Amino acid sequence: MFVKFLFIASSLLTIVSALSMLMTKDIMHACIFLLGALMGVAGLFLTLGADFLAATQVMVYIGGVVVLMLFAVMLTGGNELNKRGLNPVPLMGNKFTFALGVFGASMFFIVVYQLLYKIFHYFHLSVVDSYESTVEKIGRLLLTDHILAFEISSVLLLGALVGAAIIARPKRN
Amino acid sequence: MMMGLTSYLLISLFLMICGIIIMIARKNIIAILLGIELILNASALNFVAYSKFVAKNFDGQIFTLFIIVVAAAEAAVGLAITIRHFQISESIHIDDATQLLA
Amino acid sequence: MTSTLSSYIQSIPYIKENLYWLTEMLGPEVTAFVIFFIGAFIVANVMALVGGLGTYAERKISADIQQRIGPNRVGPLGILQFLADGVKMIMKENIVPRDADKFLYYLGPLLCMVGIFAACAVLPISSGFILADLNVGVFYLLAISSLVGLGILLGGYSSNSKWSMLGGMRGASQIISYEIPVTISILAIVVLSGGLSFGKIVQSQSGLPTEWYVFHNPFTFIAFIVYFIASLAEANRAPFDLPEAESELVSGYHTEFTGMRFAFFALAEYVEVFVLCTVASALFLGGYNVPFRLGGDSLLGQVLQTIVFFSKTCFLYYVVIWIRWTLPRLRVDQLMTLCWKYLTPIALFNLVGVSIWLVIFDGKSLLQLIKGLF
Amino acid sequence: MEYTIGTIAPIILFPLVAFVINAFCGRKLPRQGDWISCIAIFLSFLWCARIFCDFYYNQYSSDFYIHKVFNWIDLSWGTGPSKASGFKVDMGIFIDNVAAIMLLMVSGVASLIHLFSTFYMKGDPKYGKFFVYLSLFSAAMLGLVLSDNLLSVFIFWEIMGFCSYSLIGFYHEKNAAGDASLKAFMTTRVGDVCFLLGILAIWSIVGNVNFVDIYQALHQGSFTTLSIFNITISAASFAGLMIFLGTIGKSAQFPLQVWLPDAMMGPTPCSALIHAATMVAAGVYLSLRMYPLMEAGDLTTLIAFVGAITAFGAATIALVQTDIKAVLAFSTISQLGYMVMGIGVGAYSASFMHLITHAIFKACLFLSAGSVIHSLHDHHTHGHVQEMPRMGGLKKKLPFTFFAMTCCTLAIAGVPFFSGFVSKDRILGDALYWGSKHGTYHWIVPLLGFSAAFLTAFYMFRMMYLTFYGTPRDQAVYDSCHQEKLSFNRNIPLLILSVFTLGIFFSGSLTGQQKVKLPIVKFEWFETLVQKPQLFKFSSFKKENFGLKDTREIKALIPSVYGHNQTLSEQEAHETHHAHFLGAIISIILAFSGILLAFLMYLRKSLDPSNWVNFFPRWTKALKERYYFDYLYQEILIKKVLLRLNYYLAKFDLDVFDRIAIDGWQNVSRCLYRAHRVFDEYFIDRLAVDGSGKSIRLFNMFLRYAQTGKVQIYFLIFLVVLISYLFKLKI
Repeated sequence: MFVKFLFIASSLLTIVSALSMLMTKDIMHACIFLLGALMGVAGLFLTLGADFLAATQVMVYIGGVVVLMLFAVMLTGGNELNKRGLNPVPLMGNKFTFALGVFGASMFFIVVYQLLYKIFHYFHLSVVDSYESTVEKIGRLLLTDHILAFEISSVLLLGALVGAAIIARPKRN
Repeated sequence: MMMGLTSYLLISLFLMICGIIIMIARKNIIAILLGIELILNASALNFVAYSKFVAKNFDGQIFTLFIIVVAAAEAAVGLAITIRHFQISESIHIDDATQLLA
Repeated sequence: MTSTLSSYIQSIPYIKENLYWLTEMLGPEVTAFVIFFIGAFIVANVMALVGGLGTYAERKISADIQQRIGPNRVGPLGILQFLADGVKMIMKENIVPRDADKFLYYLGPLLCMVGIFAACAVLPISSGFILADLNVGVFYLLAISSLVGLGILLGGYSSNSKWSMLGGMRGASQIISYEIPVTISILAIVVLSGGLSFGKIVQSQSGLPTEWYVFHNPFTFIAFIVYFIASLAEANRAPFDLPEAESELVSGYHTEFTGMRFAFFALAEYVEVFVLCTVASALFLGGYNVPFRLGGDSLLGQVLQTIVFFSKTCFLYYVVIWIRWTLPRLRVDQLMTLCWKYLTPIALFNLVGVSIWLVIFDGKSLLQLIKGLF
Repeated sequence: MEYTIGTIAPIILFPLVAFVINAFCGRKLPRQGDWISCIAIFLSFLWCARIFCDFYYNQYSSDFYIHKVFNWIDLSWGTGPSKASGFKVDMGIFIDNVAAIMLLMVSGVASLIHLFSTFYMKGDPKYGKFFVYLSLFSAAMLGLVLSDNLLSVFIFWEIMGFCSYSLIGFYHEKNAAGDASLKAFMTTRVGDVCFLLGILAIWSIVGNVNFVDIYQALHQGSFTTLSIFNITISAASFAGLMIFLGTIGKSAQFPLQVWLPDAMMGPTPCSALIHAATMVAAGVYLSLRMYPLMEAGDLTTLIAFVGAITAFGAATIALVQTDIKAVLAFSTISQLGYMVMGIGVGAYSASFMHLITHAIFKACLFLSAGSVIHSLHDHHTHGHVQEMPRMGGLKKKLPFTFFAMTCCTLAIAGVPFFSGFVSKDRILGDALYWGSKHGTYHWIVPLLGFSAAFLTAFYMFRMMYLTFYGTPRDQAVYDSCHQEKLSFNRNIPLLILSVFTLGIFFSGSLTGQQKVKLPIVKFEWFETLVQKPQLFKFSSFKKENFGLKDTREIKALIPSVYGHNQTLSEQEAHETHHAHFLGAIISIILAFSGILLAFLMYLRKSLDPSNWVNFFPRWTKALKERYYFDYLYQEILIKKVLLRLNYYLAKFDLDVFDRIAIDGWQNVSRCLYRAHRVFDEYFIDRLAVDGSGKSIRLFNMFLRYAQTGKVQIYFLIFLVVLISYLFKLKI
């Protein structure tokens, strides 16, 4: 019952947040709705028994990514005028761009739904109710089978850190 | 049945489509980055769901972990580039970012 | 997802009989839900009480340090002052600025409250009374408590005032910066104990100070110091209370908040200090372990454990208040220098040191090593 | 006590850490960081003492050992034995009784010498640097003793060689010191190359250079024959000879002894530590470790002769030396010759005991000599005085130094109740027995040994009388010497060391002998602990993984083979006893007669040494020139042979390689280049390079319109293309 409750709540949170993110005209609000969607995905991870992943998701996205996005929004001011004057399309899109988006997405949806159709009809799988700790197993796998990827990702993070710091450094006058 | 593979895949598909629409429709670079985050999360959810129901091992979770790592790195570098772009051309409109010259 | 509380409660004989008919009537899942609900209710209220008493303690201790009397009107020794303040807060008019971003203005204080009260779910109060002994307990606590920073940032942004804005930005940057030394110094303990769950970490220590992780080896001692300093900054406490520096920013991110919303911010701040002290005592100071395991796991033992745990935490809380009324505030650049140039490298070095210690000396503490030589 | 990395590794790590600290920030520390080195070596002495106690009062058996191994380099790709499936190197620690005793000796002597150095080197401009080298040396020496394989022995061996080189050339502003350091380095290099060859030979045979693995391979008879240039020789002989050549280089034995006297250019404490007590003894230690290999290769006779010749020859040279340190240097060579001779004649434990006793009394002698030199000052050259003709009558002024030096001189001369008598007498006894057993020309070895014993007593007492007795021969120098007072860092090391020159520490039982589990009552702890290695007992030795606790059970350890006497027949045992008895009497007589001769010559002056010099002028000149070895090496070997060879090789290089091969190749490539140029110009440049550029420009005219630079358009195109692919594939 807990799990079902959690599943319903988090899937609703995910869907509603994603939709609101699509609809809203305010970039700050979009960031907050992104937070909601990501929290929902974390909840879905929990229903799948991936507790470590859920915690990682919350930690990285709430503590890091979303705050970073908010900072970036505040640092970039958001005026729609630039050196060449006003851009004809507003920052958050207009009907034409949304139509293009819906067109692209619907093409994607058609193909992917065709792929998934078989799965929906042939696989009737549901959750097996056995939740165990995944921390130790994931830790063991990370340092044995996936050690190379683990090390490379650490290098990637270091590169991203240094690179971001260098790129975003203000101009010297 | 409600909590089967199907429902997870549908949620993930929904997230993916929202992400794609946002990526194409929005003209704000940061908003596009938000859309990319959604798409990455959709794929992460897919990985976890498949590894739970089909593969029954932890490889999907590990892969999701790497997705989260890559997403964090991507957000940091992407936002750094955005801020730099804003310093140079005083705009975060995606259509102003058409030239490779700094 | 273990159900420590539920299984423990079911083992107490008197409650067991009463639970029996409850289980029959409602079914096992609903019973567990009810028990958890009651537990969560108790914890949330106790935490709110602790937050209120925190304001009282702060005022009393500051008065003591400044040789004043402090609140002494409401109740004996003024102990009911916080209730009076709370009532005043509720009664106040709720003013929302005209140009505020309403949605975020309502959300900010809520995020603070939610973040910090969700963190209370994994606090190990005694061996039986822990709401959920998650396998990723420490990690969960760190993750969910970062909602507070977001709440502060949103609160600052949405009030549409430059003081609030500056305070919010300062708060968020400070919190995400200081999360790094906090996490790394906690990782040192996680490496030693080999688990992320609070229960495991606490049980791998014991009651006497010689078995605490602070005195396990030199590195953990440094880790404790780093954790304590960085957690002060994370909770926006003096000398790191830059987001609400009243000499520069009126009152920081909650300048435009009144009434219950302001109370939420204040409560979240006090409870967060308490939670961080709790974590310090659980990770470093032996947690709820009673010396010589007096009382065992019986009901008496639980009471003793709770007393021990709260006394350690309250001691740390006292130290925090003491520091606040002793040290002057830092500048912003000094704050960032302290974090990135001193605390983070020290914490990283510590983590490496602890790992090497673990490998070389097989996880033995310094005292054990010295004993083993003779 | 548990043996893990935490309880063994600090022995090396303490001095090593001290070295690192002193090397990088020694100058900023108070007193230039000497206290770090001293404390570090003392701590490692405590650790070593703890291990020694464990071995001495061993709880397991007399053959208890610690063998810890970790994987250093692993390039193997299969699961088979290492030889078949790739390259794999293990490093590790092997401690048995021999190593435990050696550890105690090395760390103890080193810590006392560190202490003495704080006195001797005081005020030196390079005071801190000296301790840097001392710490590095101590770490390397302890590491060598702890090593379980030849490769790591070689590594530490070379580090010690470097330290020796640096310390000999410590005063490199003097030309002589620089030359001496280079000479020492180059001479030992000859031995080291041979040692490396020996390691390679063993590696190719055993697939491993672990001591225990070598013993096991010897036991199984893996050493068959080697074929080099169609010459077939015994593998054990070749490997053993090469390793023994390493010993010859390091321990300054007969053909390569020339470097050690010159090494006395270094500061006296370093002479005491490196060139008397430990590093030169490391060569002997290596030979002891490799004793089964030497025995299997039938090298014992050669070793015995090399040792005997060195012992006698060096003793004769020492007769005419006037520099106090040179006398000690030649006596060191001579005593090392005894040890090598002991190995050759099969006196395993006696040879090792002589190593220990010699280290103690020779370190003490050098320190005393240092104390004497330090107190004598020449006003003209502003330097210290080392020549014995300018000393004399110092007994009153330096009473404590005199006491220590007397004890040590008695010990080295082989006077009963002192340690030198106990060990040297046993080597000589075994040599006598060996000579009598083999007969004919083998008698030369004990004969040389006994003559050297007589000479040793003579020249050591000559040194004592010239230095401390009589009247001062240079009054100015004598007056510059201050009255010695008992000081902590000058006299305490001397007195401690001189206590241990007493024989009872080595001959009899120490307290608690009953705790050593023996089937029969024996009263010689050294004999019990150190025995000639019996190969069959190594077959069950096991390696432990590093970092784990000892998992062996007590019962699993094999019981010891007590004493080699048990394997002898009654007849042989009787003869051995007889030979030892005879040897003891002869050496006592020889020692006292040597002392008497020195007494008559230099104290009573009833015999005039100049008569002897005049009587044998040619021999005296030969001795003063050290048997012309330096001349032989420098003038003949290097100038006549090697330089000429070098000249011809250079000529070959210039004429043959440069003229014919390189210039010829230039012509060939010039021709080829012409052909290539035509091809390059017409085909590559015109057709390929310019053509591709033009074609790309052609396509560009159309493709330019698809490049708007707008990311979202690209994304849409990407989606459409992706989807059209999926439709086409009909998944």
